[in-house]
Amino acid sequence: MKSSSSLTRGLAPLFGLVIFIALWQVASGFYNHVILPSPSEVARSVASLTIDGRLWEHARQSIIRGLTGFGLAVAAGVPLGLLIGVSPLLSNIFRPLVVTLQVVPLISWLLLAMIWLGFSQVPAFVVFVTTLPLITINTVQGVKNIDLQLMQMSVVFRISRPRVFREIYLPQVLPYLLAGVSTALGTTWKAVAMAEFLSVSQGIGARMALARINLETADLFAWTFILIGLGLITDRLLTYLVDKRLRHWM
Amino acid sequence: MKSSSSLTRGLAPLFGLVIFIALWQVASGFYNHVILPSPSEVARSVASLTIDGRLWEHARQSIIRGLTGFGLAVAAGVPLGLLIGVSPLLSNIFRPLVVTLQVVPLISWLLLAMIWLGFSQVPAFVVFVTTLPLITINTVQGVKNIDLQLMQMSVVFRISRPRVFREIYLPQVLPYLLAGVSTALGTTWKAVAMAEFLSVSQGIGARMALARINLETADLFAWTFILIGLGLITDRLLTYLVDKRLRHWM
Amino acid sequence: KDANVKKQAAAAPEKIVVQAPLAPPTAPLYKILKDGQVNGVKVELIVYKSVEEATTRVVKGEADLTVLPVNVAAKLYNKQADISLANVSTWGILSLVTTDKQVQNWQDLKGKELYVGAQGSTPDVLTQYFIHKNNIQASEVKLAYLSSPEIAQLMINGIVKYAVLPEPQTTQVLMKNSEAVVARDFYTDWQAFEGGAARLPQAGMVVRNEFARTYPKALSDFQNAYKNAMEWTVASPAEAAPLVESNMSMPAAVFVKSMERTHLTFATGAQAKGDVNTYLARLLDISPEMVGGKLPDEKFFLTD
Amino acid sequence: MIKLDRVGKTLGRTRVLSDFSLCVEKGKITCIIGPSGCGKTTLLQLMAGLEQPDTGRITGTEEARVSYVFQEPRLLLWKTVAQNIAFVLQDVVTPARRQELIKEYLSMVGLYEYRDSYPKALSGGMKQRLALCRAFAYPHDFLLMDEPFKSLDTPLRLGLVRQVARIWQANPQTVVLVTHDIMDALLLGHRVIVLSARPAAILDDIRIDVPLAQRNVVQEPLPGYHARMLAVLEAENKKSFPNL
Amino acid sequence: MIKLDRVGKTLGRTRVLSDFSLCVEKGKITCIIGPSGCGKTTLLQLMAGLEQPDTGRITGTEEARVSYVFQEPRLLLWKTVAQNIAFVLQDVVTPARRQELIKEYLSMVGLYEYRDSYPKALSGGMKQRLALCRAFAYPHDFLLMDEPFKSLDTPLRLGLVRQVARIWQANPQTVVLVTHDIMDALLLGHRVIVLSARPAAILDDIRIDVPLAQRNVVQEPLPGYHARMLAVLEAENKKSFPNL
Ligand SMILES: Nc1ncnc2c1ncn2[C@@H]1O[C@H](COP(=O)(O)OP(=O)(O)OP(=O)(O)O)[C@@H](O)[C@H]1O
Ligand SMILES: Nc1ncnc2c1ncn2[C@@H]1O[C@H](COP(=O)(O)OP(=O)(O)OP(=O)(O)O)[C@@H](O)[C@H]1O
Ligand SMILES: [Mg+2]
Ligand SMILES: [Mg+2]
Repeated sequence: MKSSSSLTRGLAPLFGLVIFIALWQVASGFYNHVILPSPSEVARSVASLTIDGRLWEHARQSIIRGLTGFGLAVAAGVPLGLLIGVSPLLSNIFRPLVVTLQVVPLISWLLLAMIWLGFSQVPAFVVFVTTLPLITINTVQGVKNIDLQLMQMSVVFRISRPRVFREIYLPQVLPYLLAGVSTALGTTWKAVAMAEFLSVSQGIGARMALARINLETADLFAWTFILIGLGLITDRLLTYLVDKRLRHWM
Repeated sequence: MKSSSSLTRGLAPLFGLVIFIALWQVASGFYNHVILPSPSEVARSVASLTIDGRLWEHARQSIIRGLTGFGLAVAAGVPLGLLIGVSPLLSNIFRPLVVTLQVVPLISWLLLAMIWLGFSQVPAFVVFVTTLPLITINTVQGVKNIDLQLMQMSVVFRISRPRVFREIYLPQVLPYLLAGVSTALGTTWKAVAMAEFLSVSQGIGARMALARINLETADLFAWTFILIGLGLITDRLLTYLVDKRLRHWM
Repeated sequence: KDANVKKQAAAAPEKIVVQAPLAPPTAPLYKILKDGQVNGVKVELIVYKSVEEATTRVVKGEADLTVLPVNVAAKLYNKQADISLANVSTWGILSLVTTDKQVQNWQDLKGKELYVGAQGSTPDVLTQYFIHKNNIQASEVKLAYLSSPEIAQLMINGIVKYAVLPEPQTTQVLMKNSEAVVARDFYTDWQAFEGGAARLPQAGMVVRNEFARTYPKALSDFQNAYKNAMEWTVASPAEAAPLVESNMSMPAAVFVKSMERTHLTFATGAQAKGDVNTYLARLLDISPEMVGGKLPDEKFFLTD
Repeated sequence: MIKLDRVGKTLGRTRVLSDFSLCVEKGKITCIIGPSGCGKTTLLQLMAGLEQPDTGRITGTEEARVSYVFQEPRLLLWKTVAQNIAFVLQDVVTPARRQELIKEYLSMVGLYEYRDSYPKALSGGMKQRLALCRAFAYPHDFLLMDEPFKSLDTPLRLGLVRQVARIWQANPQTVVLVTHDIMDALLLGHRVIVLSARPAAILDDIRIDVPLAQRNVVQEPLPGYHARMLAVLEAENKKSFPNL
Repeated sequence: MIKLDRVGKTLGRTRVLSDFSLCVEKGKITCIIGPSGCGKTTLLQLMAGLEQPDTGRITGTEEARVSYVFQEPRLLLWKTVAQNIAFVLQDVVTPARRQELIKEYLSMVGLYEYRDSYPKALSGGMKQRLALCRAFAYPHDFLLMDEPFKSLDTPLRLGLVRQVARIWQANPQTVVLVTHDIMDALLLGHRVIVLSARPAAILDDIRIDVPLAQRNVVQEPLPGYHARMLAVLEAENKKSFPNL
């Protein structure tokens, strides 16, 4: 299956893109450009953002905030997921916590986060609480599907607990974790934009808020496409790293 | 592990809850109740919402919207994930689409959803685009970890494609799917509240918006707890159903 | 003859669809709704939650009349929306609120952190205007942006000391934090800089031109009804309060109090023209995007 | 007739087959025996069409309906014993016939009373018998078996071997049987092919003309053949494991 | 001495052992042979402490360091051949000794040249040899083996059997060996226990006093014993499979 020629690989999404843009162009004819700007207006907006440096200035901040929150979520979510998966007692304590993180909407967090952490930390915090459950729950599910035969083997050969975690649990949880990381990474950019939208004056989300207030819909679309680009790049990067690291035994 | 007595199972989260409420009570002493209402104020608010029927009136709408979006996401996400997992060509076309759904923030959707769907559909739509990637990506990861030996077996015995999907793929994808469904279900309530917050006048999120404008923080907390309750109930329900249905072969 | 019949039938629309946010100028609309009809025509109210929700309906022609910030109306007009300004109702609902008794003037804000609702919105730009007019460098006051309800919450708890707030948040802050005072009223300060007669036109209603052309009678009936309802609301806020409490979930006491600082006066588009042009010209100086890049032309104002 | 013509096959970086040719006769049982890791499983996978040869050609497998006992049981853990058989029968026989076949073959391997159990409740040998049962129940022209009798005690093994012989006598099909047990090969093979270590080459090609029914089971079967095969295999083994 | 005292064990709804008693002698090789599904694996799991008896007691296993060849290879797919051995050695021997042991035992089972391959590139028999190698390399007082020689051709199997005998002679440990091959039992057992069908009962308990070194490999070993065991097993098998 891997052998499908790299030509069709490259062309397929391109083809979809062309159709999409054509449809969009047609649709934009029916509406005022405050509601639906045309592709060329958006392209012009992206270009001007890139040229005058605003793109990088704000994207940089969003990226830093996003990766901080995401990194912390992975660092906390994996051990938490392992613990919840292993111990029914801890599961009873922590699972409601995870669900809570997942269910409480942004606006409920906002005030508390601002008081506890201060303004500038809010986006990273929001990313953290949004992605932590994705990673944790996937890890839990991974642990639940650990091969019991290998666990027995480790017991017989008296492998220490930390090593069982590292060498038996983690590799088996990995495919699940990857699903979690993959969804979390996408969600990161959405969450950071949303949080910036509501709470700060720098970053992609903040610029989207400004564009919205000014009814500069083309700018809003431009920033949205920049987010999509960010999402696609990080998704590809992840896929690439995984393929490179894990090909030999999967 | 399943044998841990049902007494400790029940007590552990209760214990956590008591500690949490105590901490909260103490903390609420330090802040004005507009910022951090005390547990009793929130309890009173929940009680009054319940008694005068507003709780059920608005929760009902949120639940319907949430489950509609979630149901559609499962119905679309599972086949989509299977297709992406199976075919590298389709993966090239659809994966960017999934990432896009995942990365585009609420405010950008809002605009388009309002043009296409009208306001009342926005929450269900938002839930759909938010949860679809969670389900799809987990399904994709599940397909990637399908046992090739069983695939070979199906080829030899000439099992038809639809049956291979249903009887070989689905059961193996199931644990991954469950992780996706579990995260998606939690996210559903958050997304529906967020969308209602921004777009409609009925439902839990809309009431949160109102409570916020009127600085009724106790009400805001009350609705948040109602959401948490909703999240916990659906999470338990899912766990229960899964245990009941799948215990024998997992 | 045919055209005549059509015109006769068209004289009364089936209903009038009005869009408004959950804000003070909406209170009189609830009075109209309660009374039932405007000269035999049903009124349908859509409460919108975000400006783009409103603009979407305006552009798609799904609402006949829409309450909008005046600058947003101008912006839409400049972006080819087929609308005109029917009336202006809200004249200044912003105040500079502080819990710091030392701050009484704009000058006193130097070196402080001032919280303002959404970046790029009217409060933001007007604040920048006053800072500029008071000869303060932009760098001397640090502006922080957050939504008004959140600023109010933080202020009640003493975490935020200086803020620009609209009604009813100002009233809520004053009621819940005894330290808080109104340092500057935007309406008065505007008059101080723009001349005694100048008024600060913040929000009004736009009408769909198609609707105005087809049903001039219904429109003027509505304008009158709105004017009367507004005068009644201003004259007897205590009587209007229950309506507001049940429909807008705003506590009656807050509403009554906030009416003291809310300048609700009805003026038709034509009557408000001078004030609106001055206002938009100032905004244009500070931030051209706020009004759509240029001053709207004559046709923006609905002729009486 | 299945014909492998100068087949070459590399898995990963391992050259498993190189210029390998073999004709499998129609309606006969061909046994393949050879050192562990020499390429027997790879050979079956090629015949089943699960792998494609890198070089050379394989003919005669196009039309055939193949049944296969894999080296691992390859059961569906989410289906019961009976459902595992039903899974392969569903599209090829009527529901009534399916029930008959399930009952007949599950009884043959002694698993009928376990028909509603899930595979995780089976012992190693029971899983193996279930896999065997699935392959027999599935209607086929061509049967591939990779160590079908492993994990079974001697009398059961011999019993099943005799059963296979009987089934074949009733309906002579093309069978390829990979085994490590010389006895199995001698009891069932019309022809026994002894392979060398990797890359597999044919060391010995023994035709046994004694009818299956006449092969003696309790005593060592066909003493001359047995000694001959053992000698070939031992010599080959010495090369790889000089110290054992 | 490991002592099972009136042990009862139910798995799922299956009564596998009922009032089962057995003493395994220290420093001897005890072979267990019996019909498929009778409870041999369950017995080993109980001795290894992986399952607890429902009734009765098991003593003598508390202190022992156990090594176990499971019925399935149970390899870590994400580790290479050498790493799979290193995995169990890491905390018990020095790194230098670890390398020695890995080399020694991998060479013994003929996998040293595959030390950097991942398990998915091994054939069935090679996986089995790796599992065997892991159990041997791990320092132990007590070795449990569940069909360790399956999927191996006869000469290799006999070679490894001889190797086990040599290792035991150099360092006599307590060994319990479950096998389906009477030959294995006769070549290695100081005592052979023949079990009945489920629930397992001891049908025959044979002590073989011939020293391991003197047991003949190429010819059928110990003819008298072989016939005796085969007869017991066949009688037992007839009960479960009257038609075979
Ligand atoms: N998890 C389980 N749940 C229910 N029954 C089980 C389970 N595991 C094993 N059994 C049953 O216990 C019995 C003994 O199983 P065991 O694996 O000990 O047999 P065995 O003697 O090792 O057989 P074999 O030689 O085929 O490996 C079998 O009948 C099997 O069906
Ligand atoms: N996926 C793979 N990648 C690389 N090498 C492989 C792969 N599969 C098998 N091999 C190698 O191919 C050779 C032959 O394997 P095969 O499974 O055909 O052996 P076999 O004769 O069936 O052995 P056994 O009797 O032990 O099952 C082995 O040396 C093995 O290492
Ligand atoms: Mg093989
Ligand atoms: Mg067993």
